Amino acid sequence: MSEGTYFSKAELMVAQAAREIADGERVFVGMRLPLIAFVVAKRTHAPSAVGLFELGIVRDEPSPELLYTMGDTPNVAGAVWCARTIDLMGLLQRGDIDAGFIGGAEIDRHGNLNTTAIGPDRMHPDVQLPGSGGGGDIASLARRLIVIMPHDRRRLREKVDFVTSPGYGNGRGWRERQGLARGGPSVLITTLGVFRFVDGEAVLASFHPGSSVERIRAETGWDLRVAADVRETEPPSAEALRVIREYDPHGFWTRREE
Amino acid sequence: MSEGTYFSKAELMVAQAAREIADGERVFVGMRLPLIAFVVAKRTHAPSAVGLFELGIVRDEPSPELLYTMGDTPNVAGAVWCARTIDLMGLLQRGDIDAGFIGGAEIDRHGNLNTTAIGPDRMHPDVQLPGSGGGGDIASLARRLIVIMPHDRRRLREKVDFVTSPGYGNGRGWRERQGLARGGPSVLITTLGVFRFVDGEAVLASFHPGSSVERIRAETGWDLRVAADVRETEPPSAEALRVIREYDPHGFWTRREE
Amino acid sequence: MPGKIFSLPESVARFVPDGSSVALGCALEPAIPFAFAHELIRQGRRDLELIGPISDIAFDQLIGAGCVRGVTAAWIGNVSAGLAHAYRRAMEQGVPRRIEVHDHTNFTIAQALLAGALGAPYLPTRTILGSDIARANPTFREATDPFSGDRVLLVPAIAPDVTVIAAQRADADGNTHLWGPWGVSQEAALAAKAVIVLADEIVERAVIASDPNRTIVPGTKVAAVVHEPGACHPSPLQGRYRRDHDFYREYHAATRTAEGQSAWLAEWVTGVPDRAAYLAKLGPRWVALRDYGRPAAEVRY
Amino acid sequence: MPGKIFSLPESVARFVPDGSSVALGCALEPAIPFAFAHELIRQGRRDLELIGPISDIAFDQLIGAGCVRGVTAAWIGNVSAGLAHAYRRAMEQGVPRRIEVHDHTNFTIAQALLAGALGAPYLPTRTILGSDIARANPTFREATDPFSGDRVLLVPAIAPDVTVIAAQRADADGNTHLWGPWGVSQEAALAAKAVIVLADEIVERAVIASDPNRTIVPGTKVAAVVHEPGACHPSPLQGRYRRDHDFYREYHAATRTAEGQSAWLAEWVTGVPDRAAYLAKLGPRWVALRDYGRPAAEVRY
Repeated sequence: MSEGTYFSKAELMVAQAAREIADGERVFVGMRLPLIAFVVAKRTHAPSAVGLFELGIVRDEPSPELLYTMGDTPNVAGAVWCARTIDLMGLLQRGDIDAGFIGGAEIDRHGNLNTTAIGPDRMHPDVQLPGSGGGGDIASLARRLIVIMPHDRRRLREKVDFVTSPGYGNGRGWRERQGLARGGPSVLITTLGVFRFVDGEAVLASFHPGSSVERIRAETGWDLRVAADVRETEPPSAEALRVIREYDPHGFWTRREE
Repeated sequence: MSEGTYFSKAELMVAQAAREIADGERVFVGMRLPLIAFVVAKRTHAPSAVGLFELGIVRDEPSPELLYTMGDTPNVAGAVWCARTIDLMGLLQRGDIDAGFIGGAEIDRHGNLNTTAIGPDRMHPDVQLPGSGGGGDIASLARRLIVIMPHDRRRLREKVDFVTSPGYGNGRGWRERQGLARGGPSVLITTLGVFRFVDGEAVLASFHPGSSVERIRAETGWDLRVAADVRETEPPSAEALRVIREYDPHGFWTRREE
Repeated sequence: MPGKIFSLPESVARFVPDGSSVALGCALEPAIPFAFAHELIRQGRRDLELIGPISDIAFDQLIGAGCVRGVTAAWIGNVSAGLAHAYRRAMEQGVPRRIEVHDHTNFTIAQALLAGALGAPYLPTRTILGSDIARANPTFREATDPFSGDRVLLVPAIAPDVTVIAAQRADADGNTHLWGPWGVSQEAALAAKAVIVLADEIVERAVIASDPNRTIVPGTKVAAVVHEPGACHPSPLQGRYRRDHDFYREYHAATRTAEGQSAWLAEWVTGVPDRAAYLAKLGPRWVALRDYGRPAAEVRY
Repeated sequence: MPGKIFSLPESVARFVPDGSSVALGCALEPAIPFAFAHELIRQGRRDLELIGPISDIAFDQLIGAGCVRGVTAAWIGNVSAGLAHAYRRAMEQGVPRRIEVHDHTNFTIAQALLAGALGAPYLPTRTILGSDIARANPTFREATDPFSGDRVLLVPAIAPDVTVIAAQRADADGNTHLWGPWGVSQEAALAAKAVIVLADEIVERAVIASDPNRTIVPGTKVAAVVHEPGACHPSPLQGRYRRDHDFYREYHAATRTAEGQSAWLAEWVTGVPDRAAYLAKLGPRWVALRDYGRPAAEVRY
């Protein structure tokens, strides 16, 4: 790719998320950016990854057209398994699923996510959010969790108002004490940078082109930890951008904010 | 039917069992005689009864040909639901099933059945029997239980060696104490007579043509209780015999002992 | 038995009194019986307890119309367009009324309905241990797995008064074929006291019986069969019609205010007498969504 | 991936070491993978733990051949012909060896496998409370339902090392279509560490993907796909061949004694190199069982 090729924040996030999927893995694929990340991974370095959709679909080839929801008819036609939600959730609870994607309205330094409600009283919220869907399950049960979120101080908070999807609770050992058998966030990809989780705590691993450690510190609601080898996030490859733009030609999901 | 029309013991038992099915009922149908009883009921007085087969089949019309097992291909073709065993067992546990049929190697006066093993030590049996199959479940969970068995002293015992399928335990109130939500045997149809259960105990209601209270007493391993209005079992109607012989033309199940 | 065939208004009038618990939208994003939700609104049902995993905008419409006392769900929003405004107004401002929420996840609600279908009192799970959902929903209990000593969450059974299933075809007895994702539809149907089927097509019993593995619920569980073509719009029905993505976006934009919500309901629900009129109002837009897809490979029984 | 296609002997050699726990016959009377049981016998497998609801005579043959250490089952017999002689000899006389039995019912084994498929530690049930099965099987526990205070039986999860599924068709990745009764097949497959599929026909992926609701197990759970036509005889496979009732009767008559059992195994199992030879030995009798049935009504995706 030539220097200076334009890409959107969403395209960068998708390309980064795609790198988190290894070949042959079984991945719980959400909608929007994670779905497109799965498409990119499949068509680049992970041709035998398998995508599982919580409503009850397994695909070894991405749907041929852009999806607005996982239940769109093109996602069903050509699937290899169309089943029940509980069949897929059973695989997840068994530990058969390598990775899952989720997003959230709020996240804290330990990777706990809130998608339920903003405010101190869940039953009388300041802002009512949609809720868990399968997010709480994926966060609890997948072998590892990939989180994708917009980055600002009101979203990356010292403490979230409600833990919909458990991360590492208050730190190392918490998941085991709760009875969560495995998992936890491995990476948080935001609009500004990439965090890895070390001992149950988010550590900034890279800042996106155009962003910086200082900007991220200013936009993060907790005392930022920064990796010794922090560096700029690798830009999307030309191949990844080609796949993204082929799959989402009008930029419905990947060029929204531009 | 003219007096003296010949019928086998099995035909009499089938006709009696068919009378136990009311129209519109949902019935867990076993194989052999109960299956044919279901066919007779459907084609005579219970046209809208529904038959459920524990391997995962629901039929509102009997299979067009004689079955040797419930999984025979003619029992699947033309079914209205072909599902999983647990779907059917779920209906049973919910209390959605009106009646179930089972047989057994041994039964006691409280309707407890043994189909597991003869002898004092189940792990070193004198005679190893096949086991419960779904019998224990039907006896535990159907709204009422219809039992069909050959009649002799070694089978109708004071106490069975092993309770595979719980009846009334040691009598009234036992099922409730165990946590069994409902059910229990309503009738025991043998090769010699018909018993009804009163307060959790078998009471002879009728003796088949050719049998007698005294013969039944001699062939029963417990102290026989006899209903005040004991009488001869009603013979099969001409219509029932016609259906039985149409469905089992070679008498594979209904004229075995002749 | 033609005794099970009802019109949509009759099925609501007869089987869904005020205060009923109603599961619908159980296939998640597809096959949502919007026609049924709209008829509940037209008949002015009150104090309903809604049960379903994500519901897309069907629950939002019922909440906005004031039909709902409580919701047992994993997610209430607009899948392709964002938050659910009527749900927000109800929770944040009590407009048009306060509702009681029992938070679930997709897995816990699936387990609750499966327990209901199995006649089991509860299912034990390891999901959402330590989360605030586990604490906020008072129907859950934490317990110790006696086999391993591990912590487990016990999810109690849910048995809806009525489960509504939209499907491609059913016979007059209610034996129903549904293809495409089942989500939690089968558990919800088997767990229910009564099932109402909205069939895109009513077929002879022989069609159903030619392929009994395709049956999602047998007639013996079904109280009413309604012939209601196009019942799921704007959600899709596999092999019949696609999802109307724009409709969700338009609903989102139109319902930002309570007044907008009322106007939307007046236009699309109370302002049309029935589903046929609704589809006619959609006009060529509806026709353009029809998609009969490709045939499944042959199977012989 | 042609990497998942194995011959029957390879599939046994590679995925079923001595001492494995093996679930088979999970559709109950139909679709029993007799070919697989016979190959286990030919390769002299020892100390197997068999898991299955009723097994018809497949478990009896494996027990008679001395392959079996233990059985977890609801019923072991000959469905249309009577008792299972080899099982009787093993339990009554320790011939050819003692086996350990864990008694189940069809419902409890279904629940144990469903718990395995769900990754749940156990399922609670009301069945067989007060029975001697509940007492004789030490893996069960009685407990109190904390919601109601009622007694419940806790059935712990079973996760077989290998589940063997016989089906009409699969693709080379192991995506498998099975129609006819599923029994406990799907739970057993999803609960297993590895699944081996015996497919009557290997098809292109597009055939499977044309009808994904027909899939009983996705390729991602499958370790080996074996192309083995006629694998289920004498049990039936819907739309392919009927049940050979006489064969069960003949087996029953031939195996009354240990010598008779050995002679039967020598004739029908160790005396034939593979399934093709077995079917050839059946000759016209096999041809007469073929039955392609009637087509299912069209479905479009």
